[in-house]
Amino acid sequence: MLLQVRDLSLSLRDTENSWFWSRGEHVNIFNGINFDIDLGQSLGIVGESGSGKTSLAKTITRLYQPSRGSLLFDGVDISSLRENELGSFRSKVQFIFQDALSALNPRQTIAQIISNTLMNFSIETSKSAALTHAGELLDRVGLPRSYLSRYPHQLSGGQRQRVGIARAIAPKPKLIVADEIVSGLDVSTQAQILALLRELREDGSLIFISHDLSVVRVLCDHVLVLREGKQEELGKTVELFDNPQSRYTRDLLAAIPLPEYDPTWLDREVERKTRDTEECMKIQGAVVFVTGSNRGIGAAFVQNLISRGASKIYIAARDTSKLQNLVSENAGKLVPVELDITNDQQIARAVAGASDVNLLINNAGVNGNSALISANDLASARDELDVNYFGTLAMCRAFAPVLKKNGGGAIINILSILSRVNLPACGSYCVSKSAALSMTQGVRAELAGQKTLVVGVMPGAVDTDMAKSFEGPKENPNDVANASLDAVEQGTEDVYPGGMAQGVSQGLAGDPKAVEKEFAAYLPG
Amino acid sequence: MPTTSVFKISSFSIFVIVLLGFAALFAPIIAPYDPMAQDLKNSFLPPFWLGGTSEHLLGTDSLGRDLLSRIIFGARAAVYVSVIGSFFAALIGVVLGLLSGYFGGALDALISRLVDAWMSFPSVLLCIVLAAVIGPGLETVIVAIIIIDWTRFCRVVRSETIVQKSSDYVSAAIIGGLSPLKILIKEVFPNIAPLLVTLLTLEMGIAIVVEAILSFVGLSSSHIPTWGGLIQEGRLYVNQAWWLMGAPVFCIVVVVLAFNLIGDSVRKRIDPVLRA
Amino acid sequence: MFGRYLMLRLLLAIPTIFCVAVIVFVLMRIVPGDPISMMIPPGASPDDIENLREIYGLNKPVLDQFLIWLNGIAEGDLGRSISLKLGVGQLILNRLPATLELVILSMGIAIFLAVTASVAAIRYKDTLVERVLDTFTGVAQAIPDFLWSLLLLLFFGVILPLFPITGRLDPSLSFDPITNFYFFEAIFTFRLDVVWDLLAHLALPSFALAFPLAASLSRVLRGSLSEAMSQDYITLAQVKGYSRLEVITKFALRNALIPTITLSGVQFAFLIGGTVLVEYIFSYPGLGNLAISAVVQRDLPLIQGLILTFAVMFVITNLLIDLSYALINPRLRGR
Amino acid sequence: MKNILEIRDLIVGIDSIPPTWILREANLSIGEGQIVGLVGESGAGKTMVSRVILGFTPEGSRVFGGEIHFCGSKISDLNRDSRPFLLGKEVTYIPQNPMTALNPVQRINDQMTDVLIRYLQLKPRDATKRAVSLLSEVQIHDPEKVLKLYPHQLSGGMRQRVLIAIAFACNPSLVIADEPTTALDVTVQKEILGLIKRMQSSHGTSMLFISHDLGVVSKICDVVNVMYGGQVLETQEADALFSAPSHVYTKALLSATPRYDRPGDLLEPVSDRLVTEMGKTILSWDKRAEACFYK
Repeated sequence: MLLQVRDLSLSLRDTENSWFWSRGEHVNIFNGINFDIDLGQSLGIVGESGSGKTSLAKTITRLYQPSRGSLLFDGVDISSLRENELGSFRSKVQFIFQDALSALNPRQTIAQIISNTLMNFSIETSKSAALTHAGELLDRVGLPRSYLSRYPHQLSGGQRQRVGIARAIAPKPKLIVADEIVSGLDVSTQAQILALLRELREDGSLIFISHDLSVVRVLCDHVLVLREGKQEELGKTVELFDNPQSRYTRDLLAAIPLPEYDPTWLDREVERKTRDTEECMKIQGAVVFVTGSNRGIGAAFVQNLISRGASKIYIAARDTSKLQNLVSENAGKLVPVELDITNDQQIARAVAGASDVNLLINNAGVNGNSALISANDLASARDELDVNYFGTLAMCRAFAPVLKKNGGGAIINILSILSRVNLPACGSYCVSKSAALSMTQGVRAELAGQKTLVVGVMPGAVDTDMAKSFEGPKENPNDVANASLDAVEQGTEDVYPGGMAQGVSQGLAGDPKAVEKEFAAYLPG
Repeated sequence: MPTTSVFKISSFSIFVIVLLGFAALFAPIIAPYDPMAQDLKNSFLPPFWLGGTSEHLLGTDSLGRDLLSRIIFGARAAVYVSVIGSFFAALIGVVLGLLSGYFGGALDALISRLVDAWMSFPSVLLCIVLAAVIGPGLETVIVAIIIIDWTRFCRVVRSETIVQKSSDYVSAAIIGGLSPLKILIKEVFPNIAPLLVTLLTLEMGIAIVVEAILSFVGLSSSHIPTWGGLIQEGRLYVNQAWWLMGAPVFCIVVVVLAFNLIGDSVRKRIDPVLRA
Repeated sequence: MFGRYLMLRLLLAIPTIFCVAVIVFVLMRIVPGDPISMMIPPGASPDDIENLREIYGLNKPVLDQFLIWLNGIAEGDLGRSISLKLGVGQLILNRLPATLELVILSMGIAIFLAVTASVAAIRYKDTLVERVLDTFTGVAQAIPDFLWSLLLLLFFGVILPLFPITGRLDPSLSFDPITNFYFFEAIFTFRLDVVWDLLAHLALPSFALAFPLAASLSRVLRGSLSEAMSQDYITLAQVKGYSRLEVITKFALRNALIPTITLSGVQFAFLIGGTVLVEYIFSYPGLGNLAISAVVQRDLPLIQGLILTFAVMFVITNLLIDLSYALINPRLRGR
Repeated sequence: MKNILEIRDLIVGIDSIPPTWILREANLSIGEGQIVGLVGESGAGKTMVSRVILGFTPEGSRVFGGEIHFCGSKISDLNRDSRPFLLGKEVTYIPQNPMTALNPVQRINDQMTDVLIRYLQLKPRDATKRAVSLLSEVQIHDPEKVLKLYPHQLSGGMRQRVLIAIAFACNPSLVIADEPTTALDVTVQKEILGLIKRMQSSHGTSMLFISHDLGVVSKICDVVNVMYGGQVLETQEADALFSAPSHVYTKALLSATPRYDRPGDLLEPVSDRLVTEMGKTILSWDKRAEACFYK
């Protein structure tokens, strides 16, 4: 793998609102970006203005230092290296700038600009050799050699961009990051530059930043869609364009006017939009039933639901005594329910007393942290299957008619990323979650007819009591709850909150065997 | 920015500055009289076109000293002060401005606070107080110019460095593997240089005025003739012999204008971007 | 937000003034010459000198002297002038109104000249008018107020004796003001002859101060005006059917003033520094004139007091400029 | 159908020796109630057409030949004081960049009502009332509040809505929109395009829609003109133009435009041969023109 990006985040100080004593608050530019890029691949990063795409490009090339996450280039984490330690990285990764005029030093000729780069990286040692080499580079980007003696301001926009490309390919980099490099150009010039890039792409990897999905389609084999600093969707170009998973990507595509006559296009959006907003439920005003709400992710759900304005929340737990404080603080909004989801009578009672629910959150679960063969007995395995699979299924079965009556609504099943790959250290837990994942898919299909959205949430390790013994990066339960509720509002079916989950999911999409091998290393004990 | 000034011809200013340099270098040779030699019988002679004699082209002062010779020797003091003063003020200001603007951080905070404190006070008064503290003399004037005017360079160079630093070509140089010091010297500095040349020529003019101001209030050397000193003497007799003040004022005005014009045209000539 | 901003500016001004006070105090103590030696008659005994030192507190350690001085300031006592044998506070208060009148008039002239010149130059772009204005601005900016004073004095005071070249008011006029704000008082008491004479005395120094300021203001204002004129909202105003002059004055000017104030705010404050020399040249009885004689006489308490006054004026001017900036810029006002 | 505006063989150039030609015998007509598109790459002369109509031509430019008719009356020179219509009332303009097109120091109310007061002689209070209804027409919620705001407090899409409201304020007979959505994100662009179309049809206004984006033009225009080198190469109804372009240049442009529904290898850059050929045609026109106007 040439470049692995994990949970990459950047926040900068808001200098505009800074005061004498405070240097401005941190503003999130982007958050939790995950992708891989192999040698020879090209990735398009697409987003609207303010999505943080240029900042992401500058962080990948380490013009900015990320505030969180890792950047593995050729297996070395370069995210926190200092400028003087970046030496070999600098020659392997090159950047092409959006504004070609400002990226070329106005006081240097094209020859100086290109040969400076060649000499810095010791590709050429003598000036005359560098000059000849610069001439060859101009040939490659389709500029006459006579342009060597010109200054940047004497060239046209397209020609400047070609010089930028020549400079970028000069050290024969493994990765080129191109930031909106065709956005200011005319269609015909743009097509020429794109053709040039397609040709050069074969020599190395390319990350191509653009606001224009059409341009990305021309160049890239993978696409990452960014929205307000968050990774909205990542996939192979063909699949993403033919069958976009996220609603936002669908919106973006639908908003692009193709050059063909289509008198209904302008009105179409309005129709679709209103239908969509009807389709997706709002948390505000929703009546929610949360299991396992006394701690961990469940407690985070309750807090988030309150702050998002849910009108009524049934908070269920095996032991409701600890919930009294919370209930009295939010009088009238919270209804405590004593519930063990393995107990059918309690479930029946709960459903009878909660006929207004339109969002069910199946959060309750257990983890015995035991292996499959080396465990003493099958108690843990049975218990986990009982709660995590049968209990959750029972809840879905019980509440499905209620949801139908209330207009469809949604179910959130809290699974785990371990539902998709087995971690031997807690092998039986993974089995139960895997069953629950399969169950989620089946329930989703069965309930599609009554317009119930079934969301499967697959986080990595979450910072709760359950994962106390796990040492390693953990997600904040709040983030998990937030991502899940976002998914309900946006109509997303599968949620991978956090860097670890996204990384695993992506790994599984690329090479499932490798992921399995990686997890197999974590044996019990 | 207005660029259509009627004074486009820089040959005027070059002539003035060459003349000034010539007068300063060869003052003892070209001056018709000893500037300190008194001739009380021939005091207050008017210039030749106002009825004076051709022996004293610009007339004589209250002690009968030849005004032309005094002005030629005054040019010497002016050039001495302005060249040395501006050079060191520029040196200090540019180095601090470049470092402060490019590296930022604590160094920048320190330097820019210092500049702010310096600028938050009327420079003329500070100059006068400073000169009074050090005691009269040409060297005093030079020191005063350096201490007051380094901020002028520092401030401009710092803000220009910050502008240049944020442009993409500096990022491109980082990507191109250049070390920060090399970027500062090879990429950023050449882009600031034209501005610097302009600042430096302007500063020469300013230094000459500062010298005049200090000698006008009696804080420069009283042993050799200076233009400011001549103005001060002239001010006393302005109602009897206005040319005593008029001649040195004329000289300073012409020189200051010349430096201004040359600053402008040098900038336009050096800058390949402006030339296009 | 805006109130907080103002408070902050005021608070920040205090350490600036304090710093200036410290610097001045320390500077004046390292003077090689002894101020006392200038005050004593020839042949005075060492006891007499010691006596005087005692009176002016010059025999105490520097830190003590500084604390005494600070304490005095807090009580409104700036000490006693050595050369004039009067209270420093009294001296400054007597002279301050004259300087303020000069400063306000000069700033007014400068703003008027700058706005008129810039609007005219933009209105008559690419004509002879613009080029003539260019030349004037260039010359006015190149020549500092010190030289303008001398030039104006020579041409309009001596060669063409149109204006008086010394003083503030002709002593032959019988005018017995209650305050030292002669100009304002004369206006309120309808002494038009006095107003006229005051204006005649003020004319040369105030124009000398105003010219360079007007030129640098007008350079910046013209730059930002012509930039504003190329903005899309100006095109829109033109397409709405407004005439060129209307577009400049109604749409471009206010926008152009915002960068102008930021870029040239400090120039206004510099004008205060300029009064020192201009007053000295025209023997105008203001603070600047007093300052130079204090420096020449090595009158420590007076210099300290004056510098402090100048620093305060400087800070207040800056504050007023910030205020006007905030008033004119909706982005700041909206907060 | 009656034409609101007709441009016949218009030749405009910068008056130097030899002249720099900007429009080379350009022809254009805008029918009543139509949206007429003008597409071309930079330097094609699109903006010059709008400027000639509005009377904002660059310094030194001159009409060398051709005619412009507005509602039957001839516009003979470039001076905007001699337009046969009231600028800002009968002919209005939607600018390209909404972020900079509103005066930053004036409230929205003042910027909207000034034309109403000036041209419809409304009292300020009535003008504000009319502004409120205009803002709700462009789908701005809470128009009373928006009127009290300054431009920097509005998003780009909101500002463009305000500008559209200003353009339609006095029921103009012709609106010139110069790349009105180029500076916007695609999703906002779609909303704004829909809005322009609705405003145009409900006010029965004619419109000249200038853009470099073939996609945008295909969606909003009734008739499309393709420009290159100061000439209108092709004029067709939108459906005909995009299904069967007749000029080689139009075809080349269409196949050089990247499309998200087509794989990348289908993209064809404009061939060098076509570029040289078109250059030659322009050069020979210039020679003829020089011979004609500078003999």
